[in-house]
Amino acid sequence: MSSAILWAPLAFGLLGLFLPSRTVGWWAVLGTAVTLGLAISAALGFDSGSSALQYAVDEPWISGLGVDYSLGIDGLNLFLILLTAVLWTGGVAFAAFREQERPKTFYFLMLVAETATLGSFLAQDLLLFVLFFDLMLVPFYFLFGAWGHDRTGEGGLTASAATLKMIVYTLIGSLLMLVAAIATGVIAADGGHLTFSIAALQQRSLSHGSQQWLFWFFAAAFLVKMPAFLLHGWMPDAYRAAPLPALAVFSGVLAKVGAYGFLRVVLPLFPDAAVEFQEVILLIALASILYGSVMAFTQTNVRLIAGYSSVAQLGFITAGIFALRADGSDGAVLQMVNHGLVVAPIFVIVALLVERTGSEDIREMGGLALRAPVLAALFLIVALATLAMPGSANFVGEFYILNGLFQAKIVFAFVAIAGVAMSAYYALRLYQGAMHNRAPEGLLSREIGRRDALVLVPLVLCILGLALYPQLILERTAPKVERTVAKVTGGDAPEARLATTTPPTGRKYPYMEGNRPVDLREPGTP
Amino acid sequence: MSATAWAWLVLLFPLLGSIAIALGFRALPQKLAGVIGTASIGLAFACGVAALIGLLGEDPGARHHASSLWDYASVAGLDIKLGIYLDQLSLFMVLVVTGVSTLIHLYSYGYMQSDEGYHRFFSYLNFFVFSMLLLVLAGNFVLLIVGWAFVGFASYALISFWYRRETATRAGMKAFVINVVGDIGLVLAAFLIFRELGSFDYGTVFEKAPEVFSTNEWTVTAICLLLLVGAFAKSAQLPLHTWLPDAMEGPTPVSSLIHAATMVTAGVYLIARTHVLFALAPTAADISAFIGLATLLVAATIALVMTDLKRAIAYSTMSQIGYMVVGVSIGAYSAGMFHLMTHAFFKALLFMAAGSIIAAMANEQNIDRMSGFGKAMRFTSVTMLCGGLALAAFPLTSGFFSKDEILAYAGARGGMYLIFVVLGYFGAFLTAIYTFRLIFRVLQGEPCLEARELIETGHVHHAHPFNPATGEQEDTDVGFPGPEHHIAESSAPMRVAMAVLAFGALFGGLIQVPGVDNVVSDWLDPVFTGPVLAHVHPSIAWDWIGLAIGGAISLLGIWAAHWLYIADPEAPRRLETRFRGLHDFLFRKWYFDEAIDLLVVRPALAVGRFSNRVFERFVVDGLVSGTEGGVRGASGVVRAVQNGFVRSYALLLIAGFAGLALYFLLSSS
Amino acid sequence: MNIEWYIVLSALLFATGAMGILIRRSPMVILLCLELMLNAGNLALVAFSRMVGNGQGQIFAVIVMVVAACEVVVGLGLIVAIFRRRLPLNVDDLRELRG
Amino acid sequence: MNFNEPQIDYAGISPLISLTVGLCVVLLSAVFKPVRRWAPGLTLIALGATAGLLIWQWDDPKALITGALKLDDLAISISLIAILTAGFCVLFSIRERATEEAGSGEYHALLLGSVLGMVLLAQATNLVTFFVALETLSIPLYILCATNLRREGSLESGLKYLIVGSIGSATLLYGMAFLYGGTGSTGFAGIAEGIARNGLDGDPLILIGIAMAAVGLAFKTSIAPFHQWTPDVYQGAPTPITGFMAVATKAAAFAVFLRFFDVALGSQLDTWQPALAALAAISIVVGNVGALGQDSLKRLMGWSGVAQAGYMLGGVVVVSKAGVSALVFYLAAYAFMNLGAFAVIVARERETVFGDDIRGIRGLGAERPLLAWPLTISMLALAGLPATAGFIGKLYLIEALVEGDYTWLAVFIAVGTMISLAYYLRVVAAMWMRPEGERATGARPAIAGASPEADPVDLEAGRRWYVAGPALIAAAATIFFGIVPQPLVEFAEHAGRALF
Repeated sequence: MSSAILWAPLAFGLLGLFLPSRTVGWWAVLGTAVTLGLAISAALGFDSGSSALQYAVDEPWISGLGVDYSLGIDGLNLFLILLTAVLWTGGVAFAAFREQERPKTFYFLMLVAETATLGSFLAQDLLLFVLFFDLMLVPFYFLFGAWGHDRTGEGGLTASAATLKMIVYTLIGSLLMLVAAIATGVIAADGGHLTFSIAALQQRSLSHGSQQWLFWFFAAAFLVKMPAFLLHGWMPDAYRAAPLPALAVFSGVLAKVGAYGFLRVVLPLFPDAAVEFQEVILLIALASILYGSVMAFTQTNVRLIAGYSSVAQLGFITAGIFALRADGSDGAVLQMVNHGLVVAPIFVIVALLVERTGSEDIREMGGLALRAPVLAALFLIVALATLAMPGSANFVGEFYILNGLFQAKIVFAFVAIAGVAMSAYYALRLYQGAMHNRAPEGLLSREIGRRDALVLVPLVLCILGLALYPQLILERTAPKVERTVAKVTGGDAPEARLATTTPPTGRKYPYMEGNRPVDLREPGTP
Repeated sequence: MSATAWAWLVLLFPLLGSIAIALGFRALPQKLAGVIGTASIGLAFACGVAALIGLLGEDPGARHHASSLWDYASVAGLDIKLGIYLDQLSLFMVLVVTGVSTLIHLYSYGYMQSDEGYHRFFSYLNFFVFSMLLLVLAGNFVLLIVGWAFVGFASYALISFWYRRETATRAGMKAFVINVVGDIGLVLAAFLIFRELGSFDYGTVFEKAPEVFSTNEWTVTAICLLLLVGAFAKSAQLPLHTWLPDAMEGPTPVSSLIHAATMVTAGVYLIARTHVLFALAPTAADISAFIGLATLLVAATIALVMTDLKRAIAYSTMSQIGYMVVGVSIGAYSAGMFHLMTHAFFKALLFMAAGSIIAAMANEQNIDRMSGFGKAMRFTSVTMLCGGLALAAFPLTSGFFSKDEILAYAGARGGMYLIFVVLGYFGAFLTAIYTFRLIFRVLQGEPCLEARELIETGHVHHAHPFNPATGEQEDTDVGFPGPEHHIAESSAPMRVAMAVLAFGALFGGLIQVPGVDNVVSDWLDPVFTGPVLAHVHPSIAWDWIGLAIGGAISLLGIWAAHWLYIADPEAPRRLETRFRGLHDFLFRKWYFDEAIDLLVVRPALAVGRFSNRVFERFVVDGLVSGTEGGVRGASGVVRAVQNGFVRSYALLLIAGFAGLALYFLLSSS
Repeated sequence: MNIEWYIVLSALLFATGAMGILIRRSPMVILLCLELMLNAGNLALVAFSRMVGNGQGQIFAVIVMVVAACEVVVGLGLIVAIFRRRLPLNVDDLRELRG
Repeated sequence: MNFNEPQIDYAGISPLISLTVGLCVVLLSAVFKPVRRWAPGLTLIALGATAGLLIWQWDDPKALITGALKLDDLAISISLIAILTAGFCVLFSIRERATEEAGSGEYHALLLGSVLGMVLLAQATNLVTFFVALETLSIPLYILCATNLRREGSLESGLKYLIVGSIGSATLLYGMAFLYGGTGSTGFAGIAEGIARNGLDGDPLILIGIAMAAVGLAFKTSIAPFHQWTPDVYQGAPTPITGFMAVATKAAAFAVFLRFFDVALGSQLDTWQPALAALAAISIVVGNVGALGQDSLKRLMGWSGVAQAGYMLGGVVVVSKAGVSALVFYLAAYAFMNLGAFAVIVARERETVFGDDIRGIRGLGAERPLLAWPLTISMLALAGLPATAGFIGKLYLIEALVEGDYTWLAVFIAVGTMISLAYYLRVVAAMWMRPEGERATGARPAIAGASPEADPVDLEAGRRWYVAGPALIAAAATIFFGIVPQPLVEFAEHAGRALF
């Protein structure tokens, strides 16, 4: 099953190369749809109660190097895989409704990208993970560079320069991660049987010293990918260069891989380091939240508003993970899905706005709602979800994250929550700027087309559905997440355990069932 | 059918109405949309009554039920269910909200008829009622926050309903952001509650709180203060009130429903709802009481000089909510709720009357341009008078009883609470003045242009309307009453609604007359059994003395207004010139907007500009270009050494060898 | 007379060759200097083979001579070709390829 | 008088024989006009035969010629890589004007000679054979570089290579002399044993010997700071030869590098190991920064070659089986990546008037996907991106380094790779992304036509089987071994077992 999900897009992509250019777009849509179908069937067959790995595949791949081809689905990645499948279907369909130059190559790359992304979610072998993690970049390098927009006119970079900046920037992290990954395996094996299977590595504990530098090598990769504060230098140029269908899936999913990596790799393998550097990462996360928000409400380019807002959102997710509490991480996983589900529609909408106004500058838009009420309504829903309106699943995510943070490190929570207010401002500003007020001269708005609605409405329905029943995700992710976190707090991590069990004031009430680390330990860990 | 089932239906109907109208905004004929909108709220009211009957059948002590549909988000020890909590308090609110809403929907049905955004309006309005009911019925703090934010959004959507008005959109944004600040307060409070009590559920929390917290312990005080942030943002108490006057940009029914009758009183409800906690944190309660008092006075003074009809009424709303906040904070819970109800009646009514006049003035809201509508619009002016009397606490009107009950209670508590009595009566005096200032200036005097036209032709027909704030022409095709404006006189539904409310405003107070009957407190008191304060009861005698004083003061105020605006029309001018400074100070609303702009908005934008222009460019990009420059430099060096002279290559080779040999010799020896 | 002298001599030869390559511009002379360096190696080999007392060094030396010869041949060939192209016979002028 | 005839393992030396015979035949073919055109074919046959014979010897190590040569799996695998490269080179050389300049027969004979040298070098376990093989490898190359007599650059590169190269070999020779003097033996084993016997640890004589030997080898493998000939010679030489040199020379030189240091000087480990590691780091940095902003693709490949050599040296530094295997694997992958790239360069050289200038490949992606893809894949592979053999190769090397406690060198490789992206992707961008300035076109301006240096434009060059074929094969192999590396890994591990 996992293999089918993983390779379906690539297979379709390859076959697509031999089809006539007119049909290849629809073929690609079919491919993504099939993948989505597979993913959904996997989700239906998913045993929500257990934290165990399901649909596991494990074959030796390069026995000489101890690399295995091992995939699997569990609470951490189930919904991220679904998200990937959904967004890709939407993005590719959106692209298929429009003329693309060199369509064959375009869709081929899109599908390769999907396989790579799914791979990095599915991979259960450290090196396999790294491989897919790096591979994700390659197709997007071409998509952004060859189908992107040159911004030299606006004092920006050419598409190729922007995308070069992006790939070098992100590979800095991932190459260090490659070294670190290998080192992890070698050190853990220490002369014994060399393996990179994450599950196996969890059993072998690493020395504190090696954990420290390995932690940072991995963190570098993930923080750049998100991107986090100070490491986001590639984002503005890349986002302005990117073609919107590709950008929708890019910012919808790829950013999450970084956060996912923390949960999948860093917490289980370097628990001590995670505890030791908790504050540092939290500081970075806070900086991302505040800085991203502040930037978001001073930008005038709609892409960048969305871009910086995701910086802030990813800050929240990171903060949630490094609260090192079950609820924080639960919220983080939920929020990854939510953010993917809102940011992709945002970019679709941005594309529609640009088609209508011929500009990406919020100041040159306005008053579109009059002729496009439906578009306006959809946009409004997405915008409200973006600002984590209570009642949306995003709110639940943020609520869990902030609660975790509040109980673990109260000061950080107070700072972080300032970001919420700012998000309200920039999200509404984006909506109002486009939809309300007087329309600029000669701007003719028109209603969203049926076919675009076909892309947008399902995404919005997903948002609404989750808003009604976020438990759907929470209850499936919780078991695995709690186990992952317990690995950290259950280990030699006094302060973190303090954070998850009874609060300092020492009340006479039992606090959280989820918080008795002892029962949640991986079986067989000391 | 059980009471909770009816409660769920109360929630269901407005939601369905909203969705139905929204989806059918193209298909539904305009009238039908209005009917659906009004009917759904009517049904909600009916269900509310059904629930009431259900509860009446039970023993007063046991009239509280929790019911939940499904786990909303409960893992990792957080217990967040999609659940409601029905008791006398929430049901009381439900009835007030649905009742008033039904009438206002009816009013809107007529008032908005010539508006292009008719469907959108009713969809929003229904959604608002749904949110308000969710807020009221919520069974845990998370759902409360959800409802809290939903009403905030609804108010945003309706304030910027005429979204081509820059002023309207800006006001909407302001309202929304300030309300989000309030939400944050609530969220933090919820976290703290969860940290201490391990639950978000009302039942659990209120049951555990007394056992866990000792009185005035910092945690519970902190919780209450955080709750107050939320309450004050929503109820426009100082210093988070600035959004309310601007909110008058919205259509008048909105002002009447959201910004007078229901939403803005949510803060009062919140304090009453969490009275258990406030009882444990008297300090916080007192702080809230004093802020209420301050708001009451500040707002009243501003209302004295406002020339914008709706803004003036808005400030009076602030001031009246001040009374309620004082009430629920000092422990006069049922009195506060009672005032909430009566206020809902007469304030909604006042707005409706104002709306009718503003319609006649083609959205001109400046009272300097209004006069003599008394003759022109009989019905309107009569109803407005009823509302005004109630607001000014004219003896035997609803406001008369409810307001004085609060003050009497304060008096009964004695001690420092006497301050509330004194200043409360002073506030009442101001109230009477500004209320009748409006009434006299609008209804009396030489009929203005529009008034005369009404008298002569009997209907109003205007040229293209324009925005008084910016002077630009209104964009009637986004939904803005075009030439056809609707005034009470010309529209039956509006008249019905106003008549009913007028009745309520005049006689609503009679359900709670000291010594005669006390329906409200009988109904509500079981809820407030917990805290000691609830048992402080002013004696009947004190009550009547208070009432007498109140009546006298209100008459005094009305007389003063008469002297100022009828007897000696030049007097205001004189006073204004005499106390120029004071007048400007009040007219500029105590400079609150400017202060907030200076302290919050500008710094935030400055930071944004800094990070955009300086930080991003020099630090973030500097990081990149710095490394890039370094590498390029190195490349330059390497390529300079690669100079093409074969002999220099040889030299480097030999040098390299020498270096290597040297290293070997040194390292080995 | 002991081995050091031979080594010193060969070292001098080697250094001379290297120096020559560094200071002379004519390809011819440079080729000669290369010969010097190789022969320094040869001298060392022969001397050592005497010292060690096995023939390997001498065999090596003989082979090196052959190799040296080949190199010179190739070198001269190139010089001729360059001369044919009317290019200056000066290594410093051969720097079209650089950077 | 009795003559005890020497034990000659004909099977063992059969590859050498076949190459030598092939060489003579090809050379003679130049003499007889009618068969002159057969030279490439004959060369290919010779190479094929040799390859066959080598594979026949696979997995049965034997010492030849009284231990002067050792035909083990390391030797065989390296030889095979060299022969493969030579084969590609022959194909590229068809219609190459250098071939006509020098005469097809001579050209191919020289090529075979060089290959012979490589095969020898890969087996050399004795200073004498080592030196001889090295020269047999180099001297034909000096000539081949200069074969494009009409091009000044070609001559220049030939002469430079000759001069600097000879200095290199002279230094090497001198170092060998010292080692011989110190240990009294020319056999690697003998040297090792001699060092142990005479207790020569840290003896200046030996140390200088090692230093000189290291320089000589570093020179051949173009390790900085002995790399300077590389960019110039690569740019000047005829492109097929450049491709050949880039891969085969490195392979052979690294083979003997391994034998010489890991076997003969194994005991001196702690002396030379850090030094070589430092050299590796230096050449990673130098090579990568040098390649930035180069417009001549061949020159760019030269610089990148320096960097890649730095990576590979890591395999020598960690004296371990994993190191050897990683090195061999990387060399094999490197062969495919480079050949793919050079095939395209050859094609564009002949199709456009820009020669090997990067302008020559602008907009290739849209016009000639079949040419663009191989070059793209090669570049991505050289940059070490996943799903290519290059990634696995780097992974292998890094694993070896980490196991050998040289993690810092691994980090260097990572950093170097990052820099390398800047120039590898510049090539890719030129092909696929918006071409700024004019497109590369076959139609040549009149002026260019006048210049004697401009080669005749052959618009079909990129479609001819002997260019397109190799390009696609190389690209396919690069991808294939990136996804199914197992066979190549086993191949490399055999080689590893030969030494440890």
